[in-house]
Amino acid sequence: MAEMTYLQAISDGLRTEMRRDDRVFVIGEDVGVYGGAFKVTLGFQEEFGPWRVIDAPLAETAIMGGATGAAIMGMRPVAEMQFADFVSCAWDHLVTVAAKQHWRVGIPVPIVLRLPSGGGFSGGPFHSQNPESSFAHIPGLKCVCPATPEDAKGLLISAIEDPNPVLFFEHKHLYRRIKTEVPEERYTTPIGKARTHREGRDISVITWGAMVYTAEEAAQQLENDGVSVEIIDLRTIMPWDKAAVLESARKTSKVLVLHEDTHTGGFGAEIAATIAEEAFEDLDGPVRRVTAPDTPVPFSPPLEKAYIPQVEDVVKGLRELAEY
Amino acid sequence: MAEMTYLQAISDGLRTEMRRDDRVFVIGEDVGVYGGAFKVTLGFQEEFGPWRVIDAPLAETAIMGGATGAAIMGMRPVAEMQFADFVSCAWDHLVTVAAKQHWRVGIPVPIVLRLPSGGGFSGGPFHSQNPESSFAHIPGLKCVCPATPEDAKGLLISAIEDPNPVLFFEHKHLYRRIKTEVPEERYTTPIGKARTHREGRDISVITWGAMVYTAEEAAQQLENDGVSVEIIDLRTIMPWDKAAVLESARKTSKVLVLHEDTHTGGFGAEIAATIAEEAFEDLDGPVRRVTAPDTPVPFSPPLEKAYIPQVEDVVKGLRELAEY
Amino acid sequence: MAIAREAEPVGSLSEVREAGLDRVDLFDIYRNMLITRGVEERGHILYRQGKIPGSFYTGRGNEAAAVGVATAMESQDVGTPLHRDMGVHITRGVEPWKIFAQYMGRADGPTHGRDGNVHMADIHLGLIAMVSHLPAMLPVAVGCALAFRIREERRVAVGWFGEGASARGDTHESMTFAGTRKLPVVFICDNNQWAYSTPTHLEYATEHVADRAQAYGFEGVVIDGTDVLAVYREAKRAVEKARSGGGPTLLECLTLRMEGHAVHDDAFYVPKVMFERWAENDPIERYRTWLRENAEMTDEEEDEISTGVKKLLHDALTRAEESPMPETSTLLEGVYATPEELDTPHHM
Amino acid sequence: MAIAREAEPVGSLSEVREAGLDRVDLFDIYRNMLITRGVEERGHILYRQGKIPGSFYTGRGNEAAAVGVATAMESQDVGTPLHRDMGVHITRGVEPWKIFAQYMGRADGPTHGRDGNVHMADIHLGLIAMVSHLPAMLPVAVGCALAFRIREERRVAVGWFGEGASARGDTHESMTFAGTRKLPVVFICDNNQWAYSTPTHLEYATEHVADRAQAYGFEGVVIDGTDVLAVYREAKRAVEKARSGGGPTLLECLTLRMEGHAVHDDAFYVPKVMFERWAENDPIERYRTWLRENAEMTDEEEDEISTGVKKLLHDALTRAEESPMPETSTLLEGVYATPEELDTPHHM
Ligand SMILES: Cc1ncc(C[n+]2csc(CCOP(=O)(O)OP(=O)(O)O)c2C)c(N)n1
Ligand SMILES: Cc1ncc(C[n+]2csc(CCOP(=O)(O)OP(=O)(O)O)c2C)c(N)n1
Ligand SMILES: [Mg+2]
Ligand SMILES: [Mg+2]
Repeated sequence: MAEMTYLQAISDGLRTEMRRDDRVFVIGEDVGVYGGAFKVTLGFQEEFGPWRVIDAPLAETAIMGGATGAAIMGMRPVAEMQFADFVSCAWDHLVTVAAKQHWRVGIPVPIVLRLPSGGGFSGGPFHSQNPESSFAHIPGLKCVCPATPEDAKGLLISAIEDPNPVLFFEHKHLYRRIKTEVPEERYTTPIGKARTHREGRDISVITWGAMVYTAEEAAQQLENDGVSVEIIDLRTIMPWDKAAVLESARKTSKVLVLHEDTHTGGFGAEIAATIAEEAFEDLDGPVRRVTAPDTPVPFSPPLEKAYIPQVEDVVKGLRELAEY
Repeated sequence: MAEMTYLQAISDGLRTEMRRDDRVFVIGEDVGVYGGAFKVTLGFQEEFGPWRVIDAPLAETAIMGGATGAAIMGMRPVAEMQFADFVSCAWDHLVTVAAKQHWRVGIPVPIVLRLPSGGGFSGGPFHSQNPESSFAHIPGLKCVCPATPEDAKGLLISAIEDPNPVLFFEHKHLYRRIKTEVPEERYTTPIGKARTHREGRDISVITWGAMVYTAEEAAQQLENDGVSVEIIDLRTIMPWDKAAVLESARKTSKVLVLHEDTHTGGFGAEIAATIAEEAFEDLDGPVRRVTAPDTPVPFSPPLEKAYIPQVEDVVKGLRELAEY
Repeated sequence: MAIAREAEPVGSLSEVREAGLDRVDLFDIYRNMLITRGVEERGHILYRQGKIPGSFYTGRGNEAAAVGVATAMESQDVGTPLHRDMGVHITRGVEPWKIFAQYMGRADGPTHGRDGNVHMADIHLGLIAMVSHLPAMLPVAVGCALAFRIREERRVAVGWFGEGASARGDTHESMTFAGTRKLPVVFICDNNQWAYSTPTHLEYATEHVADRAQAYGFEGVVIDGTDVLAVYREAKRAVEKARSGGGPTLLECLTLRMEGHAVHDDAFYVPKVMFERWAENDPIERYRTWLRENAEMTDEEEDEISTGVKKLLHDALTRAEESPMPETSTLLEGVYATPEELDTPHHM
Repeated sequence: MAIAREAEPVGSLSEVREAGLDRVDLFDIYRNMLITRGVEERGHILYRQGKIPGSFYTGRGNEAAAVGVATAMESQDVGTPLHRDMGVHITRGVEPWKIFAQYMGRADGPTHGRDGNVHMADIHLGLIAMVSHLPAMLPVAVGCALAFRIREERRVAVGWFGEGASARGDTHESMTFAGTRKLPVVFICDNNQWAYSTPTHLEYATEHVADRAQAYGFEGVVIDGTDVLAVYREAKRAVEKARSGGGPTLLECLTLRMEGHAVHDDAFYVPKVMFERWAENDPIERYRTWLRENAEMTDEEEDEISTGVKKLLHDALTRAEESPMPETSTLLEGVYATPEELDTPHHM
């Protein structure tokens, strides 16, 4: 084991795979000499050379289409968007080509797309978004949203191994803030399996990414009120671990779904709708959603704080549910 | 009143606005000489000239970006995607520029985007999609999905009047199949107001677009069983008429949400989650969703039939709810 | 003002021999062109018989361009042909009965009824299936070339696009990336002068699409797309240049789309004289005449080929019609690939 | 091989007079360049003081290019300037205190704290706010030009893009559409030789970005972007050509980005000599010398301008710091526009 930040764990997972499998290569803007905007690939070009750590032109469709073509030819590309927000420029490629190629003609497209996402540092409307819900709706794509360094490494390796397009949402606000023990050796964390972040009896919180930590703080406050909160860290939202969520919902009978993306049509709606349908008879209260409001992400700190779900917001939601 | 097909009603609405307001112009691929792939603008270029009915290059971002720029300069562009599926090529422009410009800097972007969508005629994976859910999740965009000729005309005029980007999803399978009386004069149908397509007491179906007709047939079958089905045609899904939906849900206590788009993360999830949360105490059964499965749209007729929700599927869902 | 090089027509047999084609090759090219047209002609009949669901697209007039380019590719090369490029599939060896099955949405088509028309391809023959969105396969072709460059393989990727689709951003990003990295890719513009009903001057403002190659740092060549041997010669040059590290080339094959955009379109917007003029340049007839005049193709040889093609297509139709419709139970399969699939020779 | 025209430097005062600038104009240009740099220098200080949240981007080295182009625009013209183009906002008349308020996320910034940096613009001054996604505003600029063309107004739209962003599809679609329709738009490439850490040869494979103009059917011109008068002269020509129906022009202003990509970036990847060489070409110093040598700018005049600028910026800072943070209650407002807003003079 070694202490690693969330960011270091991602680098470590990527480096591990690149050393193990020379089909793995990295492509993106400024990933080479510069090591990427967040320095995830710092030193990679020295180690692996310019044709395995490729500085791409400012052209997201060329990057993703290039990754797909290379993948079909047997490579294992790991593409980086400089910020998750810019994946909008490769939307067509991902939903039209990459997502549908296997179902249509049986060709696997084993690509990984690393997406530095999320807010919390005044990145403004175009450097803070959480676009996972948009992609989770597209059959053929997988979406991974790790919250811990250990999961980040293990899920990245799983994503590279996976024979499908995997969007790997890494939360920028966790990059350097979260540091824990991470196994030094290679390991995989299964895509599609949730993790019980905290066991509880009275209310379940279903969440992922940076919101796991917000939920944790809220749960601690509720503990003081004598309310025991369970936190399910989904880890991957497509496929999502319906079984684990329903199990927790049936156990506690009350559920709060929490995410940093906006409310309407966010992936929380899918989770809430599914729980409300499939655990209908087990619920002692309505499934609540705590999310960002339906606006772009604001830049100025007080606005951003009002936008991103805060511990108080979750506490409030949990108290309401507890009293229901 | 005049008998008009759904398609004629759209043409009529558009022509009405172009005659009334010379800021309105049409831009898209083959909309001029050819009159558009579905002939919605047939004869328009003769009447309005080549600079108000503009044959654009095969370049969806140029079309939509061009519409936005022209709108900011005071025009009222109505852009056409040849098929709704191709809007994926303008995704970035719509979600990044058009959706956020007003909230960020107070500039309205009054554009309308006509999107021939939906399946039912072996169009295959790229000529049959219903991408409304993807856009309904983006704050700043409006999404309209008329089911009747009357609503198609009235909502199109409302969309053109609206100071925001409005995505106008017109269902191709209704174009020539549905023909009803439509007022010949100009009128508007409010964006954001649902229509009670059929009154009922026992179960509510919430739906839109071509599925309204599927629901109607299913409701007729249920009537024979003595079950009275109410059908709410949402008409617009962003903003969606939560009040009307909740009212119907509270009245019948049982709800089925029906759409032609795929299941996971479809807009039905938002509706179901909202009903389950806000009408929790009024429900006598779980909110059921009947949707397409999570696959691309298949080409071959038996597969397509298995994909698109059929009357039998709705009947089955309704019977289960009735017996719940 | 044209910037691209304008390719000379091919004249003599000796010239062709130099370009690497023997008499058998020349006849194969002829056969492939006949099969290509034959498949599409029979497609029209099937469509009129109500056996093809949805719409129906063909590439009449583009047989020489498609077959010419595909003939210049080696078996280890790969490509992303489009809806006018049936000749590429035929030349690479796809069996016509599978194409008919695809047209009719049957279980034995390459997509098992999931997709239609020419939205198919056999990866084992080095072809990757197109999507409708044009030209979304160009970046994929460039990605194939990227893999070859990374692995230092002597392989080439060929990416097709229409002159209409040249207006889209994907074309630009693909050529920019390929040009800056000198990737082993050849871009083929099927310039059939119409994008649905839109004429070329509304799609690009240069004389030729190939004039744009210079903007990406490589050569552009305009070729008479009805001259299969000229197409072959230029494609061969470009493919071998790419193979030997010389980077991309843009070849523009000029033809006329000899039918409507799809079967429902009567092409009223295309001037009649245009059809008449180009009908005189029918690529198959032109090549047949050349073979008679330059390669001494005899009546018997010609007859053998055309009889063979007719029989092939007849048998193919019969076999395709025997293919069942897909089972609806298969609909949900294969949205995601399984790990085992990566171990199959799909991935080359 | 360069294809674009390479613009001559501007020499004498008479030449400048011909281009339409009198002595007051010349001093205004100088003042605008000083304000531009001053705003960004003070921005750096604010950033170090912890008063600017998030990141911070400036356009040091680009003052001449931005001010030169903006000076060539008429008041009825419009544009979509980018993150290196502060000089455009200044020249069009935005008040510096609002920019500081924007930097600091205050309620009185043009976006009221909703967006940061130069993600702002005053539509009343004919400017449309940029988004981060590059170059997503180019199609919008083309759309403005389209409106002018439809209404037959003698107005011009100016769209900016970086040499890095030239690789994206939006650049291509914009130029294709504008070129085929001869729309009244001028494309300005801020070529500062780096796209973040990426050098130009990985973004395009021609000598100049302007070499690409030909591929879209219009002229490309490369200009020394440190020569404000040359930029002005070429921009004026291009703007007036567009205004009189001559269609688009692509002007490439060659500079060096004199700082890191943003404040966090020390630009270790830029060769030191490159900075040294371009520091000798500082656009402001270059123009000051020209004014002294050619326009007889006196010590007093120079002093008056620089003192005025200092005071302006000092007052602006004070006023901006007095601006409150936005009320959180405002967050939900304005996601959608109301019909009344369309009746305001926003829409021009
Ligand atoms: C991105 C995109 N937009 C629109 C269409 C609809 N469409 C299908 S073919 C076509 C014209 C294509 O013209 P061209 O590229 O010249 O190819 P051709 O069909 O003439 O071979 C159009 C507009 C499409 N397939 N893809
Ligand atoms: C579509 C898109 N992808 C990535 C980025 C991230 N990014 C911000 S600036 C930049 C470099 C831009 O280079 P250039 O166009 O030359 O402009 P410059 O910053 O040098 O003025 C990058 C990659 C972006 N803003 N937009
Ligand atoms: Mg064409
Ligand atoms: Mg730059």
